[in-house]
Parts: sequence; C-alpha cells; structure tokens
Amino acid sequence: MSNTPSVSRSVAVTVNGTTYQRDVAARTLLVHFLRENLNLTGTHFGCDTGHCGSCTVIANGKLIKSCMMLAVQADGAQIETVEGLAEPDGSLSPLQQAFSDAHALQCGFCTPGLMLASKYLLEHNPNPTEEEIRRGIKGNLCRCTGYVNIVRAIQNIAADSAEKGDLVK
Amino acid sequence: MSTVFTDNKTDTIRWTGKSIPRKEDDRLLKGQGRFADDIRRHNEAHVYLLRSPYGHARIRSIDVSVANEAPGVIYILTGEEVAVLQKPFMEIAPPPGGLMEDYCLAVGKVHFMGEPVVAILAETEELGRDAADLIEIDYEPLPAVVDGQAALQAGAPLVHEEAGTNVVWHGVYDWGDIEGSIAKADKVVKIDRLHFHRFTSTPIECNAAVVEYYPGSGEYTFWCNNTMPQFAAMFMGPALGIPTDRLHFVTQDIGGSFGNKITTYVYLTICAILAKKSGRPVKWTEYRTDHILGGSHGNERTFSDIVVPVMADGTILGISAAAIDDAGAFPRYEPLGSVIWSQVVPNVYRFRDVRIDFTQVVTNKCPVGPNRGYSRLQHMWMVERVVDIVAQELHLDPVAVRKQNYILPEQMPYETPNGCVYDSGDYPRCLDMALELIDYPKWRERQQTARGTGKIIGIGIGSTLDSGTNNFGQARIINPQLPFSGNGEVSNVKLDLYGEVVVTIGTTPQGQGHETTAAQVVSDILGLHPDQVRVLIGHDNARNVYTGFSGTYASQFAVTGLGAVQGAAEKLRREIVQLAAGVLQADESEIALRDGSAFVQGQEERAIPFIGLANIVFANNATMPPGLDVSLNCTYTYRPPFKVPDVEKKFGNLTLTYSTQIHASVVEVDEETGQTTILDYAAVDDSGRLIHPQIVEGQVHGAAGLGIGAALYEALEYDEEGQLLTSNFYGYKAVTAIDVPMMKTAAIESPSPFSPNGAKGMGEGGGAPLHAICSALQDVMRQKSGAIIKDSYNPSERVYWLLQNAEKSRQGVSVEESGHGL
Amino acid sequence: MKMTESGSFAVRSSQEEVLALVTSPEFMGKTWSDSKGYRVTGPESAVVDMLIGVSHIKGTMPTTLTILPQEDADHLNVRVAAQGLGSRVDMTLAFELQRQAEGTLVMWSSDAMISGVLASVGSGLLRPLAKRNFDAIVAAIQAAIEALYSH
Amino acid sequence: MLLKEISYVRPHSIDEAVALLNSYPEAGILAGGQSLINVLKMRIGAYSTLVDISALEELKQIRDSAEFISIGAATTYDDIIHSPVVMVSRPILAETAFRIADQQVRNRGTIGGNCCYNDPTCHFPPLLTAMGATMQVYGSDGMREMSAEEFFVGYYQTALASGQILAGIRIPKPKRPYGDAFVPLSVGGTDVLNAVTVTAHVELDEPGTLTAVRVVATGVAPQPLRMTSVEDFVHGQTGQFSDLAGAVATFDMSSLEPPSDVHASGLYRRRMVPVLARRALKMALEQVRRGYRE
Repeated sequence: MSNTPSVSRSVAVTVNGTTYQRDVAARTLLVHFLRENLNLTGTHFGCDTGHCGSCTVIANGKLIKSCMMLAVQADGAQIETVEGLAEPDGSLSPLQQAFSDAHALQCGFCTPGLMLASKYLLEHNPNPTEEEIRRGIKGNLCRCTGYVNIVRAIQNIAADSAEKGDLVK
Repeated sequence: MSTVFTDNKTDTIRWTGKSIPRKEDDRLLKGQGRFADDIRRHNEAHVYLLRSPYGHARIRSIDVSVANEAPGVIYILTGEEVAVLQKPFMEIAPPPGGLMEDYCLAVGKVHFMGEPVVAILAETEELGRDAADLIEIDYEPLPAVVDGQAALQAGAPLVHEEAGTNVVWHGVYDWGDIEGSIAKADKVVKIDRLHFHRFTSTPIECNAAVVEYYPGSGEYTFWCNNTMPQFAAMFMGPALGIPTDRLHFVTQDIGGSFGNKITTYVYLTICAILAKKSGRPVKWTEYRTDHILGGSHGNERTFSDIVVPVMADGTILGISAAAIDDAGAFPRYEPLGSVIWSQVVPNVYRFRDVRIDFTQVVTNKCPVGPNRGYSRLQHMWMVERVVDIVAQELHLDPVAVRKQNYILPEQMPYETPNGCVYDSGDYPRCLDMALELIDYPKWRERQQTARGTGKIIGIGIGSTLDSGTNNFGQARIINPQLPFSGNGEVSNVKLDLYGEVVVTIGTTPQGQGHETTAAQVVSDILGLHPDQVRVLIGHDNARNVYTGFSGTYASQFAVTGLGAVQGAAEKLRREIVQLAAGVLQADESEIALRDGSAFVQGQEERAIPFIGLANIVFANNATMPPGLDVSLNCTYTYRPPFKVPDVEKKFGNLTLTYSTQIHASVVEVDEETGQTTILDYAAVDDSGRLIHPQIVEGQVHGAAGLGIGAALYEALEYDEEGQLLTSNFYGYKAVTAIDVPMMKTAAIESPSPFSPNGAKGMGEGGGAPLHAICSALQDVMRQKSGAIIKDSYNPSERVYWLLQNAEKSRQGVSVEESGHGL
Repeated sequence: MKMTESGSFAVRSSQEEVLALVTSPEFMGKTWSDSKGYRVTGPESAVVDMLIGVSHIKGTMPTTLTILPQEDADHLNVRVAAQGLGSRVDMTLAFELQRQAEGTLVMWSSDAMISGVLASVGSGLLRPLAKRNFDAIVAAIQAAIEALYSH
Repeated sequence: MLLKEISYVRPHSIDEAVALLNSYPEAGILAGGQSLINVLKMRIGAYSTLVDISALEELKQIRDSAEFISIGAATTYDDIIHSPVVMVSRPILAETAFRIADQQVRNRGTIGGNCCYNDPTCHFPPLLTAMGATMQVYGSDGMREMSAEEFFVGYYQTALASGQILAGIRIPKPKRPYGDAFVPLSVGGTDVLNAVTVTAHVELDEPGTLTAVRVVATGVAPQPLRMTSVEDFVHGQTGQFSDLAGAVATFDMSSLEPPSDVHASGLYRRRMVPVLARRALKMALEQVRRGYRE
C-alpha cells in the first residue's frame, strides 16, 4: 500500500454526532477546521502556544486542545464541542446550569473550554477535592473570574450529583 | 443579599439588588456568543501584519516585489503609502508629546518590537502569512531606550526625533504645604525609588475585526471588539480625512478587555485602508503573541525621591515624590494617565500635603493603554508601600498606622486636597471585616510558631479605592485646549410595535452583565419580569444610542449606564401612564403597571396591555386620545453633575463615586527558594448600593485574580535592546487556577449620595492584591532581614535575593529626625 | 539580545596571507560553517544560506557578509546580517592581525544582536547555542587558513 | 498559529515510519505534538513532512517484566499516570508525569516527545537519567539501545541521528528497597516552568548500606547533570544517613554555568541546586527507610 505524504487530505470527522467529510490542508489546526470549515465558532482560541485552553474539545474521549492537533489527525475521530453540551431540547445541561448559577462566567470567552474541562474532570472524578478541581482546569486560563466561581460551580455540581447518586451527564 | 425587595410605593417586585440569572449566560454557555472573530462576510479577505523584530531601527527599504507575486496576495500596504493616505493620529498631549507622529504602520522607522511594518491582504490568513516570509526589509538597528528614567537622560536615543525629547508631558502637582509638614514632622521617611512594573490584563479574546467599506455612502463598518468606539472614531475620522459619522462600529460579545481593547484604532485604521483599497471585506485576527507584542500594556511607573513627613504616632502628613511614567512608544491614550492617578491622591488616607512631580516619557516598548485600575493603582500602590515602610521603619503596627490615617466615615463626603469628593465609605470597618475574614489573630500566632521552620508567614493589607465615573474635564489639566469635560451615557427604552420592551445603550460590556442589570432596572420601573425586557447589547452607532463617552471602562456603568437606563425607563413609564390614563379614562395617579399591562389600581379589569398601547401609537394612531404627544420611544442622557476643574491649580472633582476595596493577604515564603504561597486571602468591598450582588462579587474576584497574577507571576520584561522576552503565554505566565486562592469576600453598602441609584462604579479593583501581597512580603522581611519591597513584581527569585541581600534593598531608605521636637 | 565573544588563534600564515583570505568574500562565504550554500554578491560581499538551530528548531537564515573598508592593514571588520525564522541577527566581526615570529596571531571579537522570535523565545538558551555556532565558524576560518598554508 | 505548508503522513508501523523518515528530506516525527506543533506555529520548525506516529499501537504499550518496565515512546503522560504497572513498580513516573502542564497536554503529550524535545525544563530527561533508564532507538538498521545519559546530549539535543526514531524506554525495577524523588523549582506558579530540578534515586542493599545513588540536576547544564561527588558521598552510607548538607557540599556549585533567561538568572539557578538536592535526597532517603517501594 502506498502511503505518501501529502499537503492535503480528505477527512471524516464526527462532531457532536454529525459526520463531516472535508478536504483539509495538512497545516490546518483542528481549531481552525472547527471554526472555519464547520462554522462551529463556539470553540475559541486565545493564544498561539497551547496555554489558554479556550480551544479545548474532547476528541475520542480525551480532553485536548484543538490548537495543538492537526485537523488531518482528527480523521475518523469523534469530537465533542461546546455546541454539543446542551440537552436535546436546547435547555442547559446540569453542568451549564451550574456555571450559570454560580456566576462562573463573565465574558464567556474561555467558558466553552472550561466547561469541557470540567465535564472531563467530573466524568473521571465525580467527587473532586478543591485541589483536584484546580488541577483539572489548570490548562484553561480565565482572566475574568479569578477562577473562584468556576471552582464553586464544579464543587456544586459534584455535591449535587453526590446527593442524587448519579454521575454527571 | 438575595432577598426580593418589594417597593411600597408601587407594590411591584424589586429586581434590583437581587442576583437574578444572567441574561447573557444561555448563549455563552452554548457556544452561541458572537465574538468579533466569529463574524464572517461573503468574499472576505484576510489581513496579516508583518511586525518589527527590533525595538528601534530605521527602515532603509522594504522590498515587496516577490511577495506581491505570491499566491493569494491581494494588496500589500507599507508605511510609505500610509504616510500619504493617513494623517498622523491626533495627539491628546500638547507639545512636546503632541508633536509625536503616530501612523497605523511604521513610517521611516520602527519604534517598538511588534510594531506593524507591512500589512498583507490575502485570500486566506495562511497565504498572507506565507507572503510575509517573502518580504525583505532592510533595517538599520538603532540604540533603544527601555527605561523611563534613562529616557530622560541627556543623549538618550530619541523615540520620536520630531518631538526633540522623550518627554510626553510634565507637570508638578502641588497641594497643601508639603514643606510646612516636613518642617513640623517628628520624623521624615525617605525612599529613593519604588518601581511599579509593566504587566497587562491580556483578555483571553485577542483583538479582531471585520471591516467593510461601502463606496456608495463612503461608510466603513467595523465589526470589532473595541471597547470605546467613539474614542476610536475621534482618532480615525481625522486620520482618514472623513467625517466620524462614516465610521460605523458594531460590537457584540467581547471576550474581556480590562481596558486593553480601547486603543485598537491603529489596527482598525489599517483594516479600513485595506478595505477601501481592495473593495473587499477584510478580516483581521490577532493572536496572542501579536497581542502581547503590539496590543496594549499597563503603565510602568517609577517613583523617586519619596519624602514622607510623619508624626511619632504614625500620622502621615503628606508625600512628596517624583513619578516617571513609561508610556511605551506612542502616547495612544496617554498622557491621560498623567492626571487620572490624581483621582485618588491620598488614597484612603487623611494626609493633606502632597507634591508629585510627574513626567511621562516614551520608550521603545509597546504603547500602554488603560489596564484594569488604570493609572490609579500605580499611585495607590506607592502610597500603600509608603504606609508599610513607615510602619516598619518606625516600628509601628501596620494595621494601627492604617487606622490612624484612614479618612473616617463621619468625614464623608470628604474633599481631598485636590478637590475630589469621596462620596461615602467606612474604611476602618472594611479593614476590620477583612482581618476577621482571615482570622488575623490566628495568623499572628502562626507567624510566631512558624519561626525556625524555614517558612516565614507574612500578613499584608491593601487598602484602595476604585474611582468610578470620570470627569473628562480632568483631561484639560493635561491639555487646556481639549474640548472635553464631564461624562455621560445615553439609553433608549421603547415599546416596539407589538409592545415588546427594548433597551439600547452605548456600552461595550465584556462580562459585566449589562444586559442583566439594565433589565433589572427597567423591570422595576415598568413592572416587568427581566425576561420581558430585551437589551440589545453592544455599541452600534447605526442602531443604538450613544454619546462621545460611550463604552465600558473606568468603572462607570452602574452609574452612567444604569443612570441613563433609569432615566429613559422613567420617561417611558410616564408616557405609558399618560397614554393608559387617556385610554382607560382614569387619572394618571391611578395607573399602575404590572406584567406588561397598565391598569387602574383597585380595578384591575380596567387594563390595557403594552401591545395595545403600542398599537395605538404605531399602527392605530387615529384612536390616540386627544392632546397626547407620546412616542413610547424614550431616550435619556445621564450626565453626572461635574464642573470643569481648575486647570491652574489642578483642582476639582474628577470622579463621581469611590468604591472601597480593602484586601488582606497571608503569604508563606520558603526561605531557601523565595517561593511565595498564598495561604489566605480576603477582599471586602463597598460599592454602594448593589444592583446585582453576584456580579459585583464576580468583579471583585476577577480584579483580585488579575492582581495576584501581576504581583507574583506576570511581567512584561524587555531586554536592553527592546526585545520583549515575555511575548506569549510561555514567557508571560498568566496565573492559573492553582495559584489563585479561594478568596473570602464580604461587602458593605454605603450608598453613594451622588449617583442616581446609590450605586458606585466598580470592577477595576484598584490593584488591591498588588498592594496586599507587597505588604505581606514586607511583613515577611520585617521578621527577617528588614529588606524593603521596592517593586510591585515579586517572583520567587526577587524574594530570594531580598532575603539574601537585604542591605542592598535598604539602600536609599532612611528615617531622619526632623529638627522640630528633638 | 546582545552577545559579545572574543578569542584568538595563531596561524602559521603571514599577516598578508591571512588578510588576503579574510578580505575575500569567496573565502568567507565558503568557510562559514553549517551552510546550505553561498554566493558572492560583490567585491566585498557574499550571501550565505546559514543553517541554524537544533532539534525541532531549525531553519535557513540568508546571511549577508559585508567586508567593511579597512582602516589599516592590521584591522578588519565584517558586517553580518541574517534574516529568517522571524528573527534577525546583526553582528560585527572584528579581526586584529598581529605579526608574530612565526605566522600571525588572529584576535577576533564579535558583537551580535539577536532580535525577534528567536531572542524572545530562546532567550537564555540561545546564548550557549549561538556561541557554539559561532565558535564553529571561527574554528572553520582557522582551519581553512591552516589548510591553505599546508598546501 | 499559521503553519507553513507541510506534508503529512500516517504510517501503519514503526518500520514504515522509519522508511518514510529516511525517504523524505526534512521529515520529522509527530507524536503528541504538544511541543512540535507550537514550534511549527512559530515557523521556526525544521520539518516539511510530518510522520505521525501518534496512532501506532506498537509504540503505546506499557509492558512489565521481571527486570524492567518498558514504555513505548508514543505513550501519553496520562496513560503513564493511569498505568497499574507504573503504579506498582515505579510510581515516581506517574507522580512526575502528573506535574506536566495540564490535563489536555497530558492526554496527548508523550514520554518519547518529552525526551526528544529535551528542553531543560522537561521532566523525563532527568528522571530517566536518575532511574538508569535505557533508550531504545530504532533506525533502518534495527534497534539500538543507549543509556539515558548517552541519549541526552545538550540543550534540545539528543543522540538520535537523522532517520532514527525513539521507540521505547526501559526502566529498571530495583530489587531492593529504594527511593525516588523528583524536586522541581517551578517559576511562574505551581508546576508552570521548571527552572531547576533535582532528581534523586537511592537503593538499600542487604548489609543496609546505600547504593545505586544517582542525583541529577537540570536547568544548570546543557544535559541532565549527574552530581557524582554527591552520589559518591552517599554511596556506602547506612540507611540512617542524614548529613544531607555535607553530601551536597561536596559538589562544586561554582563549576556550573547555568543559563540566565527571563525565567531565572543563572546565579539563582545555581543557588537552587543544593537546596533542591538536599530536598530530593531527603525524600528519597525517607522512602528507603520506610522500605517504601520495595
């Protein structure tokens, strides 16, 4: 089988359950692919060095920064972005509601990335300590909240799910 | 604080004062916000900016011939062409600062690393970037000046030869009788130098714009995230030689600004030129490195020759100092910072005799611009440093010295030495609350038990004011020719065709929840649920109302923005009542409003819904009760009661409201490494009457978070050649979730007697964490080496050297016995 | 970022021979180490496509060498200007040739300024790397002079 | 953020990866990309072809044997953190990996990438050096092994020749009580950037004396630096050894020429070495004394 390098490729990427078939340049970052090719502008970028975490998505079950992955690497992947978080009827998910209730967002720019980071954290650790929460969102910079209410939102939802005995959706 | 109040007069629910769910949240949580970079226009082209690698260099030549032929290149703009197409931007300063020429691209030479030199318009961002690699620029590097004090020295490289000096503005502020207080003081504390470092709030959303030019009307539309568009227009119109009404700004969701997005007019001008040249909508996306290199930095300020007359009991009589403010390469919002600090001359203290010799200079660094706490935090930091140094050197308790010197609640409203009026507040009570929140006695004990463990505990206080709602007349102290004074914001509240309540304002919210708080205010006045009020966000000068001061900056929305909303809603209420009274054939005094209907009190079946009223006015006006002149479309401009300051004496009321922020911090320093850990942190604020307590608390958290970052981790550091060594988030270590503690907050409410709603502007926070952490580190040094904290930035290494070489830090600090009383 | 370096080496060639070499753009272009190629662009100048970097960070920097007019027979300055990788290098390389009983003592010093991405990203680490690159260049010049002598 | 045009290929085997690497000039290996993609964004990257090994299962295995743990080079930090094998046999690997960057980076960044990048702030070069690890280098002539010390050559430099791939790392499993400690001095916040690190490893032999002592500093020299005089001083002491200051004093700190940069001055880095060395040794010795990690 000939397997030669190429400057562009055809990829099939499934985002929030919808499969998109696109030709994409090898140099295109996944974040640009989501925003420009798929018009999913809820995934943001706030830096150019992989530090801010605004471009965070979940790819094949793993929390990642979509500015440090090429779109061609996402061929065949299942991607989850902020646009897929709400309930099917359009209402806020418990996690989104917890963010709103705790005033865990101000300008809302870093929020999509932070919610995905929080979701991932809670899926892997439904009852995190404050330290674990802070470690869990360390890859997401927020300049508005001082992180206080974000940590609280995650604590609140963890406490809620512990009460209800169910895992975070 | 989340109780629902009931207004006795109208028997309607009071929404203000309550932390209702934010109207903004739903879309932001779903990724449906509309941020500047989310905007797309058909057939748009992309701008890539090639920036200077040098801090200071002459441009010998630029060769774009190869790049011009590169795939996808549409147009390449250089400074040479800009100098023809653009007049230099207006300067706020009189000469010499006013002589400095500022263009949107470097003309003739580059003045700072990151200055745009060539703008490439291409079919895609990547192709523009590719073409940039093909541009050859021949530079002649010049010696750079990167320090404010050095910029003043004879023979220093000139950033702007055309000005003949690096001085932007110089003035002496002299109030009271500093010589007299030095003569009568028991002691005089002298400090040779204090340095407030350069940092920036760096909102996570960088700048971005889509700009379109319509040849038919000569109008430019800017979909952008500039946070003071009419300020931008004031610079751009004359520069482009067009009336400012041809500049149509549209802002929607903005991903943070903290002041940093005010001065983007330079970039918007590049886009405007390219849009007109190419006939295409042009899109500019800034990335983090661009933003840190060429966005907007906070003012760096060096204080020297600080002289503090003090009585033996710790009463501070005054301060004399020289301040050198480093504005970077171009005074783009400056030299306003040279006067804005004087809103808080004595900070929270009673001393009356002050002399500050203030000089602002240009250097080969990124231009500064407003940055959360703008210009006041530098000054208040100096004052707080003075208080702690006085306490340490006179062997007094820093808490006691503060209380000894605080302006007292019974003195409110309090006129400061330069004529500012502190509206209300209770500083001692806020300090007590902050100390209680951290359990001050406990930490004083722990401090003792920690001795000898290699860890030193320090407790610090930062007392500050957040002055909100500028009197722009203060600009005349800088330049008497400037036609500014007062302030104002405008709002329109109307019933739409089908009775919907629609609110517009000229502000540019970036997380402060204007949609929510405006809806709260309107709901109270019109008897609605906030869900029934639609607030059109953003500044859109073709759609929304605005004034020359519109925008979101200077901690003013709660006063100016909500003041305007309140006025407009009250006007609309009067019209609704008039119309309903006419329709329902009742007396106006009998009409009440509830849930989108007007009704006769006590006879609720005599009612007409808003849709009915709107129908009469907009589509059925032959049925209008005779003699009525109502539009149901009401605009109100709120103007704070300001006067023009006395320019000669530099005296006048410069700010309407003063929020209080008293912070207490507990830090632990690892003696062997200098690493500082925050063990406890409390912030007490008094923002007058709270419209939405949760939003106010959120602002307190945010300001504290940024301040903690700046105090310990974040600095914009240049080398001697003007190379920015911290130009991305690898070098610029924006504070992460791990290093901001779970701060404790509390609030008191001292309503402002001057604002329309008792609220005070807030949100900037006055830099309290910088003061509080420096204060805590001073407390560490007091136990150990007696070193003096002279810099606002104290990373581990600096703390380490302070512990190692205390003597060096103590050089230039002395306590002199005054002749009197000895 | 500024970097200054200096050193000296002795060669068996005479001062005149050394001077003839180091004032030749052909020689300087050829000798400049780690290059992809060079071309002489004038009687005093050459452009060398320098390969720079380590590991992931690597690239070509077109580097212009200009031999500056000599003030006297003992001194020679070469201006070096390189551009690439979002960065610039501006350097003056000064040679002082001292006649010795047997051959010539070549004393050299360099004064370099690095600007742009490499300076702000590499900062401290760049220094040892740049020094290594530079030492290699000087060693190559020395070796080339020696090699010529032995022929 | 805007990369140069680049070619991309995803090989199906390590052999194919090596073949591709040797067939295309300026080809480089893309694994997790958590450093490389950032370098490419700045357009200071060397490669025009990327050979993506991130999906090669054969490079992602963590295998346990009597003598060694073998970790495939494309194993992510997160996989190391959650590996039962690592947790049982060399938990320091997981503890150290946990301090790298953040969850997102740990989900993609690989141990092989960390080693090949060999930035002086990287976590694994000193750790693997202190653990006496072996690097498995795969090229067109097959597999070759070298010690970690041989592998880490200088700032950003390794002994990998062009056309070679780091395939895996073998980490010995001590047969005696042992202790491991990785002590970083992070600047700019908690676990943000390691200006200096010291890693210590000690083992306790049958007669109760300390052996296999390795103390490694980074951030102060081009390669992970063995502090051999300290090692020699500690070697042969009893498990109760406590003269940490004495041990560390044997090392001539003035011989170090650490780099100065915006993160930390050379002098500060140098001063931190003895501090961190004492702390690392203390932690490692406490573990040994508790029979920990036996």
